[in-house]
Amino acid sequence: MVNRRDVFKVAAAGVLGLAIGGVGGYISRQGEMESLKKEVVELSKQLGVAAPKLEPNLNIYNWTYYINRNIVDWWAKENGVQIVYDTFESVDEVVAKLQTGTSGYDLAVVSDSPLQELANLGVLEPIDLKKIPNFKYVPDRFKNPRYDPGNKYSVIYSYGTTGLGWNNEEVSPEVTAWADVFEVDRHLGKYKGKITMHTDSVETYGAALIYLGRDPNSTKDEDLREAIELLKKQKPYLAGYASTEEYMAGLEAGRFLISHAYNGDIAGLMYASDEREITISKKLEHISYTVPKEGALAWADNFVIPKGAKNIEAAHAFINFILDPIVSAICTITVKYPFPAGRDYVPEEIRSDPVIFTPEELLGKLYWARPLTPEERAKRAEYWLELMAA
Amino acid sequence: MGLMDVLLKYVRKNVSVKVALLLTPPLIFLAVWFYAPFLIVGLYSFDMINIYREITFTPSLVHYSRVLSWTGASGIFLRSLYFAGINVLLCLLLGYPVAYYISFKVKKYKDVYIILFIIPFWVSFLIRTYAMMGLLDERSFFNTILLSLAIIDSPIKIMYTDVAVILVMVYNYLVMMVLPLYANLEKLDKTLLEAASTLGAGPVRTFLKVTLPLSMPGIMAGFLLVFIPSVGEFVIPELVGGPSNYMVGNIIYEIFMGARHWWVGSALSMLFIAFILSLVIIYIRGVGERGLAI
Amino acid sequence: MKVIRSFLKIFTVMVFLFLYSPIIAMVIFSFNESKSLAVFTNFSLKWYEKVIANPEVWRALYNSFWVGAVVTIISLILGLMMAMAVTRYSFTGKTILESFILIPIIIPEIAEALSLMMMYIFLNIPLGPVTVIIGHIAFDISFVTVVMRARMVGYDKSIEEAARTLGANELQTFFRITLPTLYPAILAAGLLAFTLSFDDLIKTLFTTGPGFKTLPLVIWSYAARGGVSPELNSLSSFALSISFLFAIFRLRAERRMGR
Amino acid sequence: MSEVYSVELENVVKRFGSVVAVDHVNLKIRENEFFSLLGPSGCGKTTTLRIIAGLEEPDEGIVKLYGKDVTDIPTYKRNIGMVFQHLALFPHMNVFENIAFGLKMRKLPREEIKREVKRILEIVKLEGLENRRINQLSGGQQQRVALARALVINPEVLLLDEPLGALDLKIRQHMMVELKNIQKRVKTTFIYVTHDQTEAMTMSDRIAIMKDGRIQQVGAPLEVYYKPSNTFVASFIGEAVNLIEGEIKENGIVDTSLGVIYCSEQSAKGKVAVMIRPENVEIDEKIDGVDNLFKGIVQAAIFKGSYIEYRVDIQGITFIVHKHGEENLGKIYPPGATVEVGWKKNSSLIIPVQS
Repeated sequence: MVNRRDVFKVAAAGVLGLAIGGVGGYISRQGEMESLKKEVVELSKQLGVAAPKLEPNLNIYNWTYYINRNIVDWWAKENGVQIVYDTFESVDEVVAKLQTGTSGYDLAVVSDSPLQELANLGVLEPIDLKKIPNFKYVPDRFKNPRYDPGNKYSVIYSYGTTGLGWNNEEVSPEVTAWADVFEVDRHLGKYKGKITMHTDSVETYGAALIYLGRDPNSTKDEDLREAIELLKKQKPYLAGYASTEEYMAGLEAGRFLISHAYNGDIAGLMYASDEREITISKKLEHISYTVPKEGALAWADNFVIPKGAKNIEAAHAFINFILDPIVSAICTITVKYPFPAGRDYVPEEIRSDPVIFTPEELLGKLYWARPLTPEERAKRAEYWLELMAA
Repeated sequence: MGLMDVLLKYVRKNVSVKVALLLTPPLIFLAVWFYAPFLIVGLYSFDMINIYREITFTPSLVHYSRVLSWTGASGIFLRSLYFAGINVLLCLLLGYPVAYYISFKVKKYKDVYIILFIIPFWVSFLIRTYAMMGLLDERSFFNTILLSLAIIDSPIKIMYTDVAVILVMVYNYLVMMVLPLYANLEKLDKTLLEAASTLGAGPVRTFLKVTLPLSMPGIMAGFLLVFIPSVGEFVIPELVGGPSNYMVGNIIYEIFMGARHWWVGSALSMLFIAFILSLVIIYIRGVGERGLAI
Repeated sequence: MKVIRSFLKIFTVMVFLFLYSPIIAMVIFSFNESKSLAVFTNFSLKWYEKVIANPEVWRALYNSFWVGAVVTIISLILGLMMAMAVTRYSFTGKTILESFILIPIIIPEIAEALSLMMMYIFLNIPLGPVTVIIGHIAFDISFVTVVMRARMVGYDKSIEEAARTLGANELQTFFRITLPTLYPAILAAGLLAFTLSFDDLIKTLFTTGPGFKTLPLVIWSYAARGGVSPELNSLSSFALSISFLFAIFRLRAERRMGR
Repeated sequence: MSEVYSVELENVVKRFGSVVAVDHVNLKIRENEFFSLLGPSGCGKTTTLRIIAGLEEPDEGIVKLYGKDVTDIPTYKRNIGMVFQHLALFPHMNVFENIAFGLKMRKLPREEIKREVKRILEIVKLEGLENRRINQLSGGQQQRVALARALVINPEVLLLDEPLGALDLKIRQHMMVELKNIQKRVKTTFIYVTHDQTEAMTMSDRIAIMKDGRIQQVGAPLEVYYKPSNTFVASFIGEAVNLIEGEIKENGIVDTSLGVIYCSEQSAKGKVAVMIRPENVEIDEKIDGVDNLFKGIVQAAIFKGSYIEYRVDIQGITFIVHKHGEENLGKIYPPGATVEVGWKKNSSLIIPVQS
């Protein structure tokens, strides 16, 4: 499956990457890496020669803390590419920029439903899979996805779920369902002022609609009305609507006890995550993550090449690089979100942690967000703002 | 006489040509990069641009009627007015005594007082806001001190509340109230006050009957300078408020960037601008053109 | 009377305290060794070292400076033309024109920034430093015009005529007489234009392109993302010292102008 | 060859909107003449001056400098100097730089500029002030700088637009003498605009009196004083004047509402006015040896320093009489006193009524 050369190549990336960033955060597997180091240094020289000539620049737009930056720096240096690496904190930001068709980015990471929206607007460049030989390492489950048949515009980046992260020392009984955060006589009342819902309305709508047994993508007035009434009743008991940065800090400090969160963020708390340091051993034992039993929204992030990209060759080369199993593995153990191509190369405890690698049988049962029309989004926004104003 | 001379002579002779030459470049710039964008907003708001950014000639008022019939929007709109109103009031309550004190009671080093007052406003708006976030944070030393002095028994949560938004607004806009007030009080003929007291008015009566009415222009200028920008505030509620403390600026942003419904967003934007402009027009009608000479 | 006076004095002191304490606290805690925002443990420059070692900060600072400089020069030229037209000549539609100049100052910046962004998108203009600069100029012109107009009232046009009687042509008159005598107005307007551009967040946020960040954008992304942190304390204190340098420069310049 | 004129205006017209500021003005100003344009404010004198300078372009007519048509030549190419009403000194330059400006524009070598500035500073008596800033100078000193700046370029014509208006009386009187002296030294045509007849009378070789954009009279000071060409000039020049309208009865005899007035002989017809300067009128209880004699009642007697001004009511007309002479000051006719007022016939001048 994976040849030796690839392994060395990637290990080189990892080791050199660590050398750039310092090895302070590297905790386990140190021996393995050390032993490879000598050969790796040799090989890395060849790598530089062997690499095809790429355009001098690459502008990347990705979520914050969502890759191993050392590896990116190393690749850039190795290929003589100047990388501009910009980050965003919400879907809105990336879609707003990409829908212009003149964003100036050569590569971006976009979730499944906005991806369809962008593809429909015609602001994405087609992906040439021939230029991404490492695509073969992507498990079949993540090829030819429902939201992008034939991988015309996208290649899988990472995936996960939006559920509940919670403090298992303070909260009891354990969190199992949306009902826990929507019903006052359960955790909602008990932990008043210590619970947060997600700032992204798609996620919070989804949670409310799933709890109500409705389609989480519904845009029917009666569904939205009911969801908003539910959320309005919930609101006085909440600490607020929190974004990644807020709930991660709040859960860690104990200010929040239950937060509506992405699995990878919670995994990042459990193991600690960074964008330069690799850590594997557990850090916070008292944080747990649950996919509520009623079901939850699942999502997949994908590489896309925006329209107007000037450095398409380099973009493909970069995708290919990240899809290298060991690079994917390094990214996975860095940010604690799963990179499918690297599954076989991550340490066992991470591979088998359901918080990071959502079990496949579970993924099949979850809900996926559907792309909405502007009309539908506006309708949802109107109800949502009513909640905000309440 | 060369062509250049003829041209120069023509320009020299015609004032209108001179004016045109001076005005054309800045006006073209403003027209293209300030007014034309609002034309596009207008087109969107009347549903005259479709999703593929093509202009269609079928104007419609659907987006306006949608915004106007939308209770969520009107709620947030009212909240913005309320926040801005409270902000003006607090700025006046905090600012008037300060301006009055410096203008009337300080004899020496008035300039020093005023410069001391202005120094915090030299710091950029964003940093000032951030500095306030440091105080409002639950983890701040401010809370610690209050806790250790047993004034409170649990940390005050101000961050991400209406109070935080208003406090930070007052912090940022106070200068806009104090400076026009101070300028006004300084110009006020102080012999009038002496005249009032010779006529038997006590300090309170003098203040209410003479000083206050005479300082109305300053108050009005301060009102405009504080109210207008604070209604349209976006950064402060975004940083120190949560979604529950949204103001108009934030819902415009939300509709544009979140719902990506440029049509409704444009209608909202146009209505908001119309509101602000009518406010200014009413102000000018009431106070006169001088009111804008800042 | 005494009571009123001491009440006012205490009140004023309290207001000054309100104004200064957040900034002073921010600066103090930027030197705190621990990450705590509540207790000052030990004096340390480590957060500053972090900020100074961050190339993003330096690049942003550099960007802010050159954008500010370009914006200032262009807005000064355009604003000066406008101010000269309205202060020197009377023409039909002048009142309307003057209100058109004021509108960019009045309209909420978020509405203005979004509209400009929409236009860039509508016309397929790629976002980047140029679009940021255009956006800044679009509102700076108005501020420059207003400041210049205020300072040009009472400007004695006859000194230009004097220059012409002495043999200076239009260009010589402009560069040797008009510009130098307007120097205080130009300085005041220029400093305002630069400050507005240097501090601008909203317009920049919506009109910037890949990798192009100004200092406020960096501060904003940290503040919006993580709230209060010692790194941001030191970055803000660092930015604050730059603002102060400007302000002092400005004050000295105005002092010198103020006869 | 005819006489050389430094400035000629031929049928010059300038309109500002519907207002005619300069109305068909013809002027011939001689070389090295001190020429004044005198008139009330708004009479068009400043506009006329600005047309000569080229700061305003005439709508009609021709401007000539030393016989050369300069109507289409811009200001900076006409070799003229101008002193402005508010002086218009360059505030950002010191005395030397102000004066040297015109020389620099003429691209003179640095040494020559220095020499020229020094020379002119001597003439205006400002030696040693080269490095002073403008706001460090007194009003009179600023005046001299403005003059020096305009003179240093050796202009063909020096134009002065009410330059003394801002000065107080003492300095003004002093500057008047000074100006005249300077003019004699530099030997240049001075064209001086003023509304102050004293200034015009004191300094000028000739005066043009303007009203409503038209030239009313051009002449030497004595000429315009004693031989005004119309009632406007008569009443504008001098402290006060008695003008009595009437009709020519026969040569030298005018029938007025006071009765017949005998005048110096002059051929005119129809409606005229008779001008009598107040200082040429005698006032006493009894007067002999005059051609015109009227009885009147003193309305007011105003002590004016060197003379007494009487206002005498003669048949409902107020007649002004100036009585000079120390010996008379002791004897003042109080209001209500009946007096005789009289003058010789060559003191009453027939002038046409101004239309």
